[in-house]
Amino acid sequence: MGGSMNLDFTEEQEILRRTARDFLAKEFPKTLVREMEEDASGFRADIWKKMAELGWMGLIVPEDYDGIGGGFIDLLVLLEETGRACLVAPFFSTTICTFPLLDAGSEDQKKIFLPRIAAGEEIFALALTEPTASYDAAGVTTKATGEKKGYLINGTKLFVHDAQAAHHLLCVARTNFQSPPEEGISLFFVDAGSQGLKVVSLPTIADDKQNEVVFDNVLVPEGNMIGELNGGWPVVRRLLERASVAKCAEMIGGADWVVENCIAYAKERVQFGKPIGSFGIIQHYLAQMWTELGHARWLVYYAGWLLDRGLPCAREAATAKARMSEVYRHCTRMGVQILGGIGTTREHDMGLYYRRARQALPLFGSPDSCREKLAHEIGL
Amino acid sequence: MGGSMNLDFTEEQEILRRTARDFLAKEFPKTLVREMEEDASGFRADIWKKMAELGWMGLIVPEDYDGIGGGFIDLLVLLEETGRACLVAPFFSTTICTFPLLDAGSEDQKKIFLPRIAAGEEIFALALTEPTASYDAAGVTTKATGEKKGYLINGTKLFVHDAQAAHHLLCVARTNFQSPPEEGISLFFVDAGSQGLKVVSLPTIADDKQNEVVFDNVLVPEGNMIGELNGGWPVVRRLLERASVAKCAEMIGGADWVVENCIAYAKERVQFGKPIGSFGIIQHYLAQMWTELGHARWLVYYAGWLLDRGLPCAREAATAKARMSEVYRHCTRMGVQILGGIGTTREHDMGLYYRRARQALPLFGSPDSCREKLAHEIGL
Amino acid sequence: MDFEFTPEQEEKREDFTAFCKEEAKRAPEGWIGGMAAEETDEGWAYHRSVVEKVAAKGWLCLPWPKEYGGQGHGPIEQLIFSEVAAYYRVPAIPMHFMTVAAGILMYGSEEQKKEWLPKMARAEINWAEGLSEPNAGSDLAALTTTAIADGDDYVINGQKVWTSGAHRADHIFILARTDPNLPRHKGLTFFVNRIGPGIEFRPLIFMNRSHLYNETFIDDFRVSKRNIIGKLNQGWYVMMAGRNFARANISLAAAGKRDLEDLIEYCKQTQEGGEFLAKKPLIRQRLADFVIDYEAALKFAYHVCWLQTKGKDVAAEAAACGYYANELNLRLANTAMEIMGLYGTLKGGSKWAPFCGKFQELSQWSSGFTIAGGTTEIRKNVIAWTGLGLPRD
Amino acid sequence: MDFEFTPEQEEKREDFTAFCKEEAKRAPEGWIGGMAAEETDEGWAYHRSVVEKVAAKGWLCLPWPKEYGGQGHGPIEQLIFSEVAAYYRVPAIPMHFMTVAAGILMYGSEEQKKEWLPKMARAEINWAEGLSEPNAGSDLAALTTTAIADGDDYVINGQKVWTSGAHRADHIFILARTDPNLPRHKGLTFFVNRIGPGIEFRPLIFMNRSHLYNETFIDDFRVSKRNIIGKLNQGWYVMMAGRNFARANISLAAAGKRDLEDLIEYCKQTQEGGEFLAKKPLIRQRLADFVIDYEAALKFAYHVCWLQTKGKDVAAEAAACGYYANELNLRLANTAMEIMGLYGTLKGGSKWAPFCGKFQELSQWSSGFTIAGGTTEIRKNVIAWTGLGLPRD
Repeated sequence: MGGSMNLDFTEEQEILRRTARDFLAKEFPKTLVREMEEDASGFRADIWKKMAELGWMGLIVPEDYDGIGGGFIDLLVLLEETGRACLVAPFFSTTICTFPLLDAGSEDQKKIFLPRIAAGEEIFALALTEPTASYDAAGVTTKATGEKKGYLINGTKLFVHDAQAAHHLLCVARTNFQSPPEEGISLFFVDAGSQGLKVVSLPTIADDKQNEVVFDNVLVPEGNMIGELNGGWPVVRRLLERASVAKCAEMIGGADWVVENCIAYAKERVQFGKPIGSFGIIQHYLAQMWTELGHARWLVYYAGWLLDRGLPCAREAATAKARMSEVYRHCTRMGVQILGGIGTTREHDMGLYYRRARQALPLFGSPDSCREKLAHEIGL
Repeated sequence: MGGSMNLDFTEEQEILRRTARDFLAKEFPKTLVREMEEDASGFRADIWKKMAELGWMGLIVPEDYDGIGGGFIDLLVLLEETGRACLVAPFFSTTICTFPLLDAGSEDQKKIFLPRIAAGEEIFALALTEPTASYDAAGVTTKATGEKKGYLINGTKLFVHDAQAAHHLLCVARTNFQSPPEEGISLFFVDAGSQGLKVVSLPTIADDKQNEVVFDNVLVPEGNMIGELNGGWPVVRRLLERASVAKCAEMIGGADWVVENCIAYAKERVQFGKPIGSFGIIQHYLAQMWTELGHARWLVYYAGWLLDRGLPCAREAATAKARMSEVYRHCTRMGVQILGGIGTTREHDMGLYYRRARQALPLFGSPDSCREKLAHEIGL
Repeated sequence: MDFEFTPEQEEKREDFTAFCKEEAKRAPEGWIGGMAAEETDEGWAYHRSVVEKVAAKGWLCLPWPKEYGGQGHGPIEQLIFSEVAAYYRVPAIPMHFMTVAAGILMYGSEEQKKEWLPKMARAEINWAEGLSEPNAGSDLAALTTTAIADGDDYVINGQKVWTSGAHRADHIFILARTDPNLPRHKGLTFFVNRIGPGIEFRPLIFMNRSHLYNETFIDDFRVSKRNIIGKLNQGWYVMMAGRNFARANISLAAAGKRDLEDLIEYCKQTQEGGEFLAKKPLIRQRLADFVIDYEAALKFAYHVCWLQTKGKDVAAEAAACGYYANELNLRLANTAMEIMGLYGTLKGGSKWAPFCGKFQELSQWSSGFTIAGGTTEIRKNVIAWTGLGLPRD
Repeated sequence: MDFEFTPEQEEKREDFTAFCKEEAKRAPEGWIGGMAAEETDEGWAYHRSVVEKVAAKGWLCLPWPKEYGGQGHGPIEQLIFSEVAAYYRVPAIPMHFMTVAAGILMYGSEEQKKEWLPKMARAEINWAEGLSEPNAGSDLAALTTTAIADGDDYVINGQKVWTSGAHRADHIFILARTDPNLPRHKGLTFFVNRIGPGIEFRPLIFMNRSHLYNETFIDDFRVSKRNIIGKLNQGWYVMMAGRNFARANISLAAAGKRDLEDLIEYCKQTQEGGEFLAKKPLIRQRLADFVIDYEAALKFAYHVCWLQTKGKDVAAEAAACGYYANELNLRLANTAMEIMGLYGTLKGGSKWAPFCGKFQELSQWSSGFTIAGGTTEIRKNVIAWTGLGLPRD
């Protein structure tokens, strides 16, 4: 078909970005971020509703299901803004759970859930990781056993974001222990009110509403399976690729905020009779942050473009996540250093980013595991 | 017995240092270093003779064998100065080959060789490493097979420093292939004029006179074995510990030169109307080099002190070599950067150190292998 | 050159170790070290109870002259005590103790030494620090808090910030401008006083929700002239005496070494994908590299202390010691979090959090320690100017 | 956003690739890339033979207007050509070509464009660079070489340094001071001329014994006023136009990527202790990290070029592109040496030297490339001032 190289965002994407930035500046100021960090629900219904009205939860939902029908790059644009704003909401969770529905959901399931997701009436949480703390199929030991009435799920999920606010959990469970793990996993949506389901919050450095979720003989009807029996892992793998690139977009947004605010601070803050931004050391710190972020950014956009096109992206997603995680961590570390004491306090916003950068690093693949995946992909 | 903490060098050591520095400044200026880099022999007989007269080759030889009877710290002091001067001579090679003679040589061997070494009449080269390029016993595949008249040695040694100038090679050979390698290795001194011995020079980044040495049915008399049959490896291991710490001392000397000369240059070189040493960036580069070197130095001295006392030092030698190698590499890299273009030329001395730092890094244990050894030593 | 301690020093180390091991057992759950002392009542009570015992043993002031309550030992003994206490995370030395003591010992009058030092030796004083201001951080000499003579007193007005531990303190030291017409460093004076009317604190909450720092508002706070340490307008040098001493603090490296040992233990006991972390080559390399770093930091601290015993000026070495260890501790905390993966970001309060979430707390604290008491950048400047003789511009 | 090239661009890439693959086969033994072209007669002959073919194909000047010998393509096509040639280590673009061409295209008169560009497009000129001086390196505007008007000529006197490739050159461009009374940047003029009487070169041997650089002594060298590019005293901007262009050079990253691929191949084929290097977790991590870095560097170069196609000022981006790739290449060379262990330090000329000793040569060359044409430090300054708007002091 042949392309036509263009490294700009579209006009529509720029509008999406401006709208999102304005909305978040108005509706989700940092005072509210701090408030929500202390709030166990992780969720503000009024703002959630407005986000739905803006079409955010429906952004990647096809128009046939009352969505916007946007692409993956559109999503990246939006996530840059939520990352920049430190949005506290089950938006990321719900969005990444939308992918399996799109990829593997039955027409019935799509008809039920997608319009409700788009309307902001359905919050989803991904119940994938376990005490094994890994994103491999082998790390999934929660089992779902077939019974007359459906499946009985038993096991403990850990690090489950937004389970406390979710209407449904997307549970990844082992349905066949004889086969290799990649061929014995199935997906279920589980009503959050199910009997036997226990949600215990896990406090984290980013106050990002993680939970331990215990499945104790939780019964789910057969119709709650998404995709084929034992065919769940390829769906999860694609979800993870997209989640890792999506997480990178949040990090870009955060890192942009950090670099911009450090530059502004360096121009204003006077020590030794000059703005600190006139000192060579500070200039070089900032030049390096800007350069590293500028480089990492294109790894993310490239991976996002591949996903947008539906092209294979395992290598590029690992590339982006490994690098962006480290760049964000470094940017926030230097961000605090440039600001000095004030940057270490809860009174300044820098700490919000410092903590989030450390939280984002292991999510959907640590830098080490991403590099190992990349090494594998290039035949090492 | 109880010590009495003292982190100074002794008066005698300070005299040794000053004498060595003066001697090398006079007798071994950088013009001669350059000349010797082009000289295939790696050896200037007149200067070698004066070094012997100063007692350098006899420094660690006991007084009973016409030596000075110095300790390991004395040797470190001297090696700092040879490292600072970029001395080209088979001094390091001969010195490290002296240790096995001291440790495991028979009284006859000591009587023959040690006085000659001390007098500068014997040059030794260590023929240990092979195309396996490792410092492990398993890396030794050269074999010595017992015959009526002695041992027949066959194999290829690689990276043999100063073989081109040596009177004798200290050859590490496998004498038992049934046992684990550590229990099947013996040491031989081999006359450099032996039939079947071929020495081919290997050009290196540091022009440091390495060679490939091929043993093709080289016959050595039985009396040339140093220590017990199959008991050679523990002797080599102790040699390697001392060699690695000794190499660190050379690196300290080189790094000291680099830092001092960069500071001096930064005070003199004017750009943008100021000495470049008044720019924050250059100040921080230098402060970091100075700090890193200041820290690494004490790892080396501590390891040297343990060796001086005859205490176990496997962990500390690995610690010192891993860190000092990297600090020297970094110091020379920044040294060139601070000097700018002139530092990259053969007209300036900085390049001598830049190249030597890269050469020293893998010798007697790369940083990676040293860290792995350390990990093993601390029970990981 | 001799790295071995004297038999007396070894004996002291054994005493210190036995004491600290015992005291460490009494630490509140999730105790992560001295920075937590001021935060909770429980932590503060623990701190005070330890300090009182330490004072009773005379270990707060090992190298002071006996006439001021000291033991007449050398700086090495003091260093050993700091090392052992920090290693066992026992909050054995009150905050700012070393800073104020150094200032008084070097610049105080005989009368002041007799007044303040014995009380400090008995751990009767909890100091708050009144140095930095909102517009005088790295550039401390820009401070604008004023002290104006009024009869036998000075009346102090201004605002301080980063007043660590103030909410637990009973005394404060304040650097204030007493002569605005002199060059910046030359017009400052060092005051000590009991906290009283005219001093108000407002909490300045750290990013991890801890309350260590405060803002301090000073409004007509009266201090007697007797409480000026050193001469009038000599305050900068009094302050630097203390700061230089504090910068050589071995406790940074000793505490970090203990944290590293915890991490090593974790790696030995934790499996990932069926293999112990400690057997993974990548992790072995990282841990070994940290072992090297802490070994270097501790050895260097002894080197600095050795130079001090010889009366050398160690401003540059102390700066190097401090920034190296602070940067190291920050790297350790971040690497530990990374090794622990998803578990690494959990905070205490969950049964799933390794070490009660210590390392993520440290990753936050340490980001402040490369700033507090002299940023890494300022310390490198000190090295460049003082140690290497590079021009100040 | 679309990362796919147009079908025409893809076709061009295929053409370039086919050509470069073929030319690469003719490289002298141990060829390590463009920096070796000037060193030996053999290398120079190879370089010239390639360049002539490239010129014949019109690929030296893809984006120039057709009237000056160009092809009327966009900067992207030019970038693709640079990338492919560098990746295959084919010395396809004469040294300083881009710099001079950019200066003439942006600042030359119509007459000058017609005089110089077609000759350059035909590869008839080998340039020497007359910019830096012994006391004007990073601070280029401090240069003291003078040009004084004399009839229709200027007479130039002074000394230049780092005159790369001068011993192979037939022409030189010189930045000289034409008005000592104007501010430093404002009194400089950019001259181009055939090398002739009054110019003498002295070799300045690189640390690895290569002869690339020279010192240049200029003694009453006469240049016609016609050979001033741009206006009198506008030379700084003419020079910067070229430098900025050169700084965005993708060839750094493309060449490094190829070197990385060689290293990867080495690790796949080399065993250590019975295990292939490529299977060792530590080495896998290092190689993967470099793969990421080169991917980022190449993508960023396209980003810079894309901005250029839109007419944006890319001084800061180009500086970032350049320092990032140069630092990366240096790290790669040092890491490669480290991975190769004892073999890594061997120079070419021994059968035992992997890649004819390429990586140790690169570790030396690269230490110069973080300096030449703008040090890493100057480039970061450019970013800070131009890109981030930070004050110049």
